[in-house]
Amino acid sequence: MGVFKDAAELYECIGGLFRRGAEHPEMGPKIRASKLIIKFQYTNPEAQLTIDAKNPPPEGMYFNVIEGENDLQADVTMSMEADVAHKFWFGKLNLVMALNRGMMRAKGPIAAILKLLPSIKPAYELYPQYLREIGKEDKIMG
Amino acid sequence: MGVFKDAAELYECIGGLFRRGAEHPEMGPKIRASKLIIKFQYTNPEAQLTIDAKNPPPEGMYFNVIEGENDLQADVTMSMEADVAHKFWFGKLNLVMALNRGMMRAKGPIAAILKLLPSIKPAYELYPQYLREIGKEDKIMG
Amino acid sequence: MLPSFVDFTMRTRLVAGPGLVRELATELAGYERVLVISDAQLVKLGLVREVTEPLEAAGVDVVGVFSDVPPNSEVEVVMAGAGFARARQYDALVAVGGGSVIDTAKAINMVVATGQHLLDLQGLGVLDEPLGTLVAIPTTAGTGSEVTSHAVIKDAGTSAKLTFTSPHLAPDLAVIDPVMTRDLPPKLAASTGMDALTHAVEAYLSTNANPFTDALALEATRLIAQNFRRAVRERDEESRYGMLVASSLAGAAFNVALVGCVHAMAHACGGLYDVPHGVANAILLPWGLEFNREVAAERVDELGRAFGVEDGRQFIEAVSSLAAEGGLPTRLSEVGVPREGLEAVAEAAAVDGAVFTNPREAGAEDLLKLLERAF
Amino acid sequence: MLPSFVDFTMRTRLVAGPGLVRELATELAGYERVLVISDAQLVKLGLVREVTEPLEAAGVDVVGVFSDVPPNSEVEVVMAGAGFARARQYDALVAVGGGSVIDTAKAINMVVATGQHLLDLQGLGVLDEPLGTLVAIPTTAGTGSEVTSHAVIKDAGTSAKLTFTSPHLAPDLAVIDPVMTRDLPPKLAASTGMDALTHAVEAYLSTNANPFTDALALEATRLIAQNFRRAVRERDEESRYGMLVASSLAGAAFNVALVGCVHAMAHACGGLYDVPHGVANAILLPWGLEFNREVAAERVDELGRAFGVEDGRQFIEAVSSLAAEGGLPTRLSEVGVPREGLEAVAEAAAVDGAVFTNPREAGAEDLLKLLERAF
Repeated sequence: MGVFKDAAELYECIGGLFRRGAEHPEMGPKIRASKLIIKFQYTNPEAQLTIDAKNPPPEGMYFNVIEGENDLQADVTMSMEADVAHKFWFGKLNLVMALNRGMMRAKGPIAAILKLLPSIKPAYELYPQYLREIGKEDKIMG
Repeated sequence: MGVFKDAAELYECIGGLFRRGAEHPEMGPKIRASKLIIKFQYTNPEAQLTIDAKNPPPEGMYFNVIEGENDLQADVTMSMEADVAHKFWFGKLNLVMALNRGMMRAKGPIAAILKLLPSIKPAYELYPQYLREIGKEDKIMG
Repeated sequence: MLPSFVDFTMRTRLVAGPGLVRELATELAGYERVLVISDAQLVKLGLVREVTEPLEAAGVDVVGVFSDVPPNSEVEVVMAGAGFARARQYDALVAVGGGSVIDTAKAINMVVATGQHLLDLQGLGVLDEPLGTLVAIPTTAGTGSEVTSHAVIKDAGTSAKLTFTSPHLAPDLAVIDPVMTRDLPPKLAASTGMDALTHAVEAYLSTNANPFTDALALEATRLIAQNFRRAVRERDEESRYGMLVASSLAGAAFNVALVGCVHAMAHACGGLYDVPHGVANAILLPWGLEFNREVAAERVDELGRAFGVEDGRQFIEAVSSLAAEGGLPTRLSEVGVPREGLEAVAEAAAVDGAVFTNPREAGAEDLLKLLERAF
Repeated sequence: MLPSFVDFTMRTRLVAGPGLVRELATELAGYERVLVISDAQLVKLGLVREVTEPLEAAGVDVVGVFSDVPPNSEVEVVMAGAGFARARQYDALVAVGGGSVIDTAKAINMVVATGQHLLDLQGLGVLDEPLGTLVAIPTTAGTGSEVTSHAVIKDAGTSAKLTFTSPHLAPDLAVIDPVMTRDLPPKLAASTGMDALTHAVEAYLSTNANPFTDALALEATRLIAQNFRRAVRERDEESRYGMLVASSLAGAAFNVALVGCVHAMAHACGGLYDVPHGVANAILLPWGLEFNREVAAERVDELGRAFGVEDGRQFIEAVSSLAAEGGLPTRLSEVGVPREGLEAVAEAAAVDGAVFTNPREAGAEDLLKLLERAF
């Protein structure tokens, strides 16, 4: 079936990547500077991650990463299948094409998201590296 | 507004053309041979003409031309604005294009209608000629 | 010079790519229960499974596979398929097959939505409302039916080919994937490929042509020149992909521009002597081109340039040799049309709908001459 | 080589022909009450009447004309238009105007159908359901908005250009009639024409291009080469018709293929220094072509051949002289962009959506170099 067996595994993998991103000396400040609240709605499994670069972040991080539902008012909401998200974080998915194909839906000012694209490039290397670290080699896409 | 002020005028013009066609030595036998009942539903004004080439025709005619509603079971029903019909009988309307554009709707085996197209060509000369005869020169399209 | 009336649309959303059928669930997001229309051969070859397995893996229910569609579908098959469909709950129809299967699915979709008998739905502009969702996955690269608003179904009783046309007949989604033509036998690849080329050529020469259909027809011609031979002989994925895309381009073109005298004659050969449609087109296309070149020399030249040759004359030769290299018969006498039957073929072709958009007026006598040359 | 993923649709039905607006009632059979969206200038020029009079003569009620759309439409205009629309009963919206008017009508259609504020409808794939019927009648030959699923509306508060994209935004019907551009001033004909050419060129070079969009983009390029000069100078019906059809072809192409770095820079010039979109495109197109030719030489050559010259180099020259002959400025310095502003333009362009489908990766530094050359 899908890449992640449940929401917990998705939070461990993609959520973990986001937390690494929040500590990352390059990506962190750039995302922080956007001051956006971005919600990611996943299906199969159902899950939700929020990047909050508006409110003060915890010590040692440039932004907040929140698992599950919350009452924050998102600037942009991205909805997609969890498998699509997984593929995206390997850099294997053209965001523009994915949006056009309806593989992802974006609610809110897309321009704001596209502006972040160049900043998050390091994540494409970080993700497989991180998966290896946490013993999830089986999820690494060739 | 439209070409015909009411159903009576449409019956006089297009109905009259059909009756001429029913007497025509070339068109008459060919339409007769089709054995079709073709209903024409007009709008603006609302009117209906039926060509019945199935039942025995009156003396001196190759087929029946019936004005108004009737209980005959049509093989093909053509629906169109009266103005479109008027244009068609001057040979100024490509039937295939008119059908594609939705200017005419045809219910029934279209092939049967298309088969008749070559046979009715004389009508395109007959129509303006007939309109002149009955004093309706003003309706002749240049 | 632009035509005084231009008309174009492509209602169907087309997606194409190697391996794309495996991602059908993504394209069908929101749909939960699909009913598949196909034929027995495709089930046997495992091609239906290529579509259904990934769907089921993604949690979409395949509520039934109607696989009784014959090579030239008939009214009764459509009504049986509609019965099969009505007995099941589904939110999308998925047609997996060649033109006959896709046309059958269109017809079933129409019968189910309207509640009417198929025979009462003949015509143009008969449908007022959109039908249910229809996905078409072609397994031949020829008919273009995956993007057209036409369906042809045979009336077994009268042997007549019934025509159904409505914008609402066009599939909502066409999924093009070369995996679906991996088992296509060379002769079928050749004859369906010649059908696609004939669509492109006749759409380009049609009196109904316009800049939209011209563009797509020329691009189809270009792709066919590049891929036909390899798709027939080597059957590699790339060339099969190219032929499928070409076939859809040609379909989108002739859906609006319509066709011409070659199709008129091919329909008649099919109706009277059961000559397969693609084979008849392959035999007749050079003769039709020769005939139409008299009034459309520049356009035939343009087709030639798109095909990669210098002019129209060379194009006609190239078309002839393409069919021959594809292992197809090149004479009507080889495919069961008797000489004494040519007149009847010409008569039938002269009143076929396709002849009305031919660039050169073609009466029964003209067509008889062409048929004699092609005999 | 075909792209590994191909995607195409043209939901809008396009009809085109000289005098066709007079037959709009035929195309709208079944509709009884239409609401028109336009601008004050078009009302004054009598172009709105060209549409409404024949409609009314045919018995269709024109229940209102909302003519408050400015050249670059804004959120508040859309909300006012939606209020105007809600207060009236209508079964189709008819947009008569350039890109701003058509985009406003798309946005009004969306606000009325969803009951939401426009600001809450930004995004991609936000709409689940079809909207009301929308007819677009362009009065410039440039934006292609009559066949696209995009709308751009300015947020006056933040000066941001908001983007709305959904298949449901595409007009149901586009009616192309050269009578509607009869009063187009030469400069506007030139700048909008260069916009159309830029759509065709960038769609053809886009990383998202495919055989469908390629075919339409090349045909648009061909028609622009044939009609641009005459449409600007002689303004005869035939050339204006050609430009309108070319603009729609290019629109259908870039609707799917999207655009590239020229548009990214033009958007930034428009946002920061109010440079009209077509003028910015005209100035920047040769430089963008030069930049992209490094990675797409064959494709630029192909554009040149479609344009009627020998290769890409000649094409770039031809594009430059076309803009100059159209009386357009050829330097950013002539249109109010200060040299010290180029860096900001480059920064904004580097994160504009359009840059992501440019064939050659274009960061802020690359773009700055191009902008300096175009200065």
